Amino acid sequence: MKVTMHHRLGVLALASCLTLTGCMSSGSSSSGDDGDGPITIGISLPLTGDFSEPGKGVQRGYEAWADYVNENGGLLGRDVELKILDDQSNADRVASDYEKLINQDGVDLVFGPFSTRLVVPAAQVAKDYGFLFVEPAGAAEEVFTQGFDNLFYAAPAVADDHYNYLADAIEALPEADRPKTAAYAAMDDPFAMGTAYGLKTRLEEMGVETVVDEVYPPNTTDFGSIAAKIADSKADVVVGGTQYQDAVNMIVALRQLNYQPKMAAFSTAPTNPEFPEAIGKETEGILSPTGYTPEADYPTNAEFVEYYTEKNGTPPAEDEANAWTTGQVVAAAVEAVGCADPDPECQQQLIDWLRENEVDTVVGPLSWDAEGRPEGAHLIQQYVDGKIRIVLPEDAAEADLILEKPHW
Amino acid sequence: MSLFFQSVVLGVLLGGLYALLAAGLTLYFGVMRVVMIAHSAFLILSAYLAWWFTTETGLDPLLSLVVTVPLFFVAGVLMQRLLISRLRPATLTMMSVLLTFSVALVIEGMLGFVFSGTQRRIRLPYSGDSLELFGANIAVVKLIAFGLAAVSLGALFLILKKTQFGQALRATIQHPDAARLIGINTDRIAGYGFGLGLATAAIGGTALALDSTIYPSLHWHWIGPLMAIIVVGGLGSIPGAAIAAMLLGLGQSLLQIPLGTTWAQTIFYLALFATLMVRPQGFFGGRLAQRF
Amino acid sequence: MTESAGSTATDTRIGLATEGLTKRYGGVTAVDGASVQFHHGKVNALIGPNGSGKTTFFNCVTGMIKPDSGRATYLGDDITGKASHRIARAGIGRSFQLCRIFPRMTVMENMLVAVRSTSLRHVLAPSRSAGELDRARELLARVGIDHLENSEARDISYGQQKLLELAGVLMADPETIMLDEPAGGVNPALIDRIASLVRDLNAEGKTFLIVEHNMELVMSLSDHVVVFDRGRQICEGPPSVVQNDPRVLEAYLGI
Amino acid sequence: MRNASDPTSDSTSDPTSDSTSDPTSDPTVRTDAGSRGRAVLLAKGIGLLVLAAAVLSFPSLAPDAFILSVGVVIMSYAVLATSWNFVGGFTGYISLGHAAYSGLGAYATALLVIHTSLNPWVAMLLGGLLVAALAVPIGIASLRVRGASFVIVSIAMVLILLLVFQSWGEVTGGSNGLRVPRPFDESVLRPEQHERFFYLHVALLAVALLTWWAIDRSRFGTGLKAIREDEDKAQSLGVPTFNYKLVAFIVSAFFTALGGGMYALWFGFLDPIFQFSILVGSYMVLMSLLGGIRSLFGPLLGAVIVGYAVEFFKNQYGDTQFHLVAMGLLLGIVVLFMPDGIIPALSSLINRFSPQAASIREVSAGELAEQRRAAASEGKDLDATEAEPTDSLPEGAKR
Repeated sequence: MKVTMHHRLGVLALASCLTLTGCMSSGSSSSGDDGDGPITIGISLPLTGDFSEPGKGVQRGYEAWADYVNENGGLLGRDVELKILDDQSNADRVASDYEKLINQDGVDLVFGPFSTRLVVPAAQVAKDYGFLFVEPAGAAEEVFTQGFDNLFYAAPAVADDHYNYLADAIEALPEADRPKTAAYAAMDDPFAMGTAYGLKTRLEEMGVETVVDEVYPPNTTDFGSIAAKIADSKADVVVGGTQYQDAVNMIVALRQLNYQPKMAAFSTAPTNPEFPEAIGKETEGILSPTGYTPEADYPTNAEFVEYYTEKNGTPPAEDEANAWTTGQVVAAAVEAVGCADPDPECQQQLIDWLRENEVDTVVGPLSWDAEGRPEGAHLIQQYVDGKIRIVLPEDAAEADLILEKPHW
Repeated sequence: MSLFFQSVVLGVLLGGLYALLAAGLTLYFGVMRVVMIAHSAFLILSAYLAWWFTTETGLDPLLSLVVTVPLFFVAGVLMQRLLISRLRPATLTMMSVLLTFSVALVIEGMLGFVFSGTQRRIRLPYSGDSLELFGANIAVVKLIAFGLAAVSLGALFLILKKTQFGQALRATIQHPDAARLIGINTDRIAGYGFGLGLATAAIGGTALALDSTIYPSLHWHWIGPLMAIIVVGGLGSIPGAAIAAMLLGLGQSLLQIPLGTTWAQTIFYLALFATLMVRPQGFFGGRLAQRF
Repeated sequence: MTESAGSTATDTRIGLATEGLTKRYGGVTAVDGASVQFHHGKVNALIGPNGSGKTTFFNCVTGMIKPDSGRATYLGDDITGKASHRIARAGIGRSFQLCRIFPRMTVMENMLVAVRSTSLRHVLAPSRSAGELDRARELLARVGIDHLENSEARDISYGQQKLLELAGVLMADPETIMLDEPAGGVNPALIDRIASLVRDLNAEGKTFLIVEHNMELVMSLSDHVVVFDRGRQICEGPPSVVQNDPRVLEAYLGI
Repeated sequence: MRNASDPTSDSTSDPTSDSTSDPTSDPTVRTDAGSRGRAVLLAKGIGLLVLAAAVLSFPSLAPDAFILSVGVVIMSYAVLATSWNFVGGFTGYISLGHAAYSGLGAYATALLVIHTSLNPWVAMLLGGLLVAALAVPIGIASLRVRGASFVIVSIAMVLILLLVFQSWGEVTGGSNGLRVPRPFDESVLRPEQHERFFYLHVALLAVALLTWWAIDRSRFGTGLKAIREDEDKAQSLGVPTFNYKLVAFIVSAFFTALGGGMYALWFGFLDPIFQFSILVGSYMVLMSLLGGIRSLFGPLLGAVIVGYAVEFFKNQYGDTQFHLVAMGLLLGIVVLFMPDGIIPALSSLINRFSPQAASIREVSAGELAEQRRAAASEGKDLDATEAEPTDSLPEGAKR
């Protein structure tokens, strides 16, 4: 008898929940009006959880772009409206977010999320519904080998190519002046590893011996042992495939062991404004690739920096710039094709247009290969006299490259 | 050779910290038969408090201990009296896992809520300084952390061995019923034992914050190794945990030379499985684990 | 009542026996080289002052605790250190000091726990087969709580729980039944009922081994009494003999 | 042999009645069971039909593909929670690390599909069997000793697998993740995929529920439940507790792995940090516990409630870190105040208002027994009162 009671309750609860789930959808279906209403753009971003800091940077970039567009006549004469959902830094959620944006909120376009780990599941959903997918953050090679024909990375170069200018510069040195040994330590993350291993491949080609090759899990907080290995190897070059805090930790650990390389390159972290605060004056000579600098004289960049700075009080960083670039890329396609609606035909036209054309953006002119890789390279920055300056390539350089890094 | 020696030094320093962090965890199990999942969440909480203290006041993070240690002690007593003691003894072990797990989630969520998910690190003027010893470099911050661990473990040892409370606590660990028979208020002792465990978490968290990045979900990273340590050391045995912590810390540090960071971490889990397969009561501890 | 106790030696078969059984807890030796023999087919009692190691001895024999040294045998077979379910299936059932039942299962479900065979067919068969239910009802009726079969075990009274525990043990159809303080914490009327049940079951061929503090019950019920002090046997024999043994008085009075 | 005449056995009072209980007051129970048998069966059948109809009609009622995908997620969680419940519900051993088995199942399925030309569904089944085989040594290590070590191993498994799957990039794809090929070809559009996977998950759930039900009514199930209530006691009644626990654990790992494998085929992308996540495992626990671990449909109910609540809160409160706090609080409240879950709590509430059932509730007696049990279980094996020499004397020998 008791069993029946359980049973009946279960049925009741289940049924009512199903009904409720049905109700949840009501009231938000504003889909498919291709008239004069605003163009809605759906985005899922990690606003909470492990990737929330860069996620918020991307959010600021997107919002600044949308405001800018609306203040300047909109897109196809229509206002732009962003619909941003929080994916909690979770792959399951990011897919379900795009599912919701496309099906329930009826967005006209989608922009990509942040972090390589979230780009692939999100791109899959976009692809299944035939949507164009321009993304600001999935730089790792693996993103482009999955067969997504709708995907475009809105930045100058994929992770493996970030150090190309640095590698070129080293290659240009007389053989005797080139470093002999190099140590690599990279976070187990597709993007961070991509940057370090891109440079590793180049350096090994020119005969620089790899003496340490360490990969550490993203949650590593103790770098003592990694640093001990690097210090023991006395490598001429240390390359860190880093995000942010791991670079700080690693540099502190290396300093604790009194290791003095001739050249030190870390991805991402040194471009962060908090980096010099965390490291102090020992930043001198540290190298880093960057896809963006506010000083760059590409058309539209000055406007972007001015607009963004006025709005947010600080000049934009790389995440913000990549988000803005994403907006610029999609806008260019929309203006050229003349449509912005979820209809697969329109989306396909947008995709085809981007495949064929070059777009001027705040990070320079961008064009893509068939898999969506941008065909450019990152600038190389270095801390010179306590400030981060562009040192490579030479035609964009603000300061001279320091080849012999001072002690840290 | 110098890498080997350097790794030994790092391993010992790390092992000392592990010993402190695991001491509280094994203490809870001893007095209450509770697997306290939230222990490492409290570590991170205390690390955040130390970071926040330093950021706000500019003073040395060690000074935050004056506040956090008593605070955590009281929190521990309250947690035992108000939450853990409400559980039915018959299902205590299992339900306490869930209860402390939920506490850990709440702490992690609140940390994210208040301090955001950004990684934090205390900036110290001496964070990069080191001493040289026979060719090995010893970071000052790691030495301070080790010193903190040594002092607090020493203090814990003295409390357990020399004070009346300590004797009552040990009696409660070894024989709860017998302790009750000779007039020990085991409930109150268990509360204080819990408080003592959390007080070690306050110290451990601060020591951790000296030389490490912190972020809200970091506690998951710590709970695995710490649990492996207390199982290998013998559940409920503080000296056992200390020995196991030292050995595993050293092992991890040395294994990193040939295996790399990631695979070296598996030593904890291999040791855990080996212990359960071969000697479930632990290698260095008492007999408590036999039935639990 | 002492009819069988008078004619020992000749017709006694040794059932459960131990040799030098020892169990230490830290510095305390709970069972200290106990060598004991219990008579098969009889009602045996194990008595002794509090803390004399009776329950620990019980637990060692039934496999709940592993002894540190010594041997335990049952009808000549070595059962030392065997897991308690194996000992149970060797034909020894037991009750616990503070009545242990399965509180959140119904009385009937409590009855169906006992395992008599480990064949896959038996294990996977529905537990509520008609035969099994009948058997359970019969035993419940025998102890007098058949009207409660659908109640949750935690909802019945302590006395009823004690009877349920006994009935549950009987479901496994053990040859030997070990009862740890069957009269502890129950009213006199119920003690009488338990005593008569023990007698009846003994008459049907069940061996009993009872740890009990109620001397009146022990003396009236048992054929053979073993006295424990400080973890070992100090004396044994029929109740009438043991009752007057000076060592027993000494042990109890702690002189 | 011996005459059973006992001078006190003819006493008129029922010897079973303690001061707190009156056993004569519950004939209702029996008549209830007897006369109502047929009606109960009918009600069960109708209930089951309604449940099946409600679930099966969901895809046609779902207004869009997003709702349908939420339905798939909830069904997936229902499968996982029900699978978890094979060990959690029957034996009372709480595993916080069942994500290890769903993750392994997912990866096993994916790798088999990618590297062999196996049919995806065969691969999924094979993956489940592989995980079940792996569960044997894990179960032996963690179930040999009781309680705490099981929990510790369950958490350790997730953490070690996360490390291994993250680092062993050549095989698992490492942190790049692993794309899983679709079981259906390109012409099956995404909403259609969701619909098919919804039914597939329901089918898997049905199999899991049926297995649960079959175990529940078997001797094996009775033994498992006895282990949950009192393991020592069960063993003393001849239940081979270790073997029983191990088998339940393996069955649980098997179904969990199937659930993981099916999810992998649906979702199409695996990333170690999301597959081997303690949070996923704790969702299974929360769902089962909330619905009621002792009830067949408890985990399903829990999955529906939690799955719905997650969507609801995200919809309403958007981007706050608060979801962790909410989940923590909910779990804490369930553990402290509703350890039996919703289904038993509700049915006891209903029982309280239904007149005939009231008389069998002897709360005071029940509580008394519970207290005694509690006291007993605290010192259950150390048995301090016996081991520790004390100078207290039995009643008969007091000076």
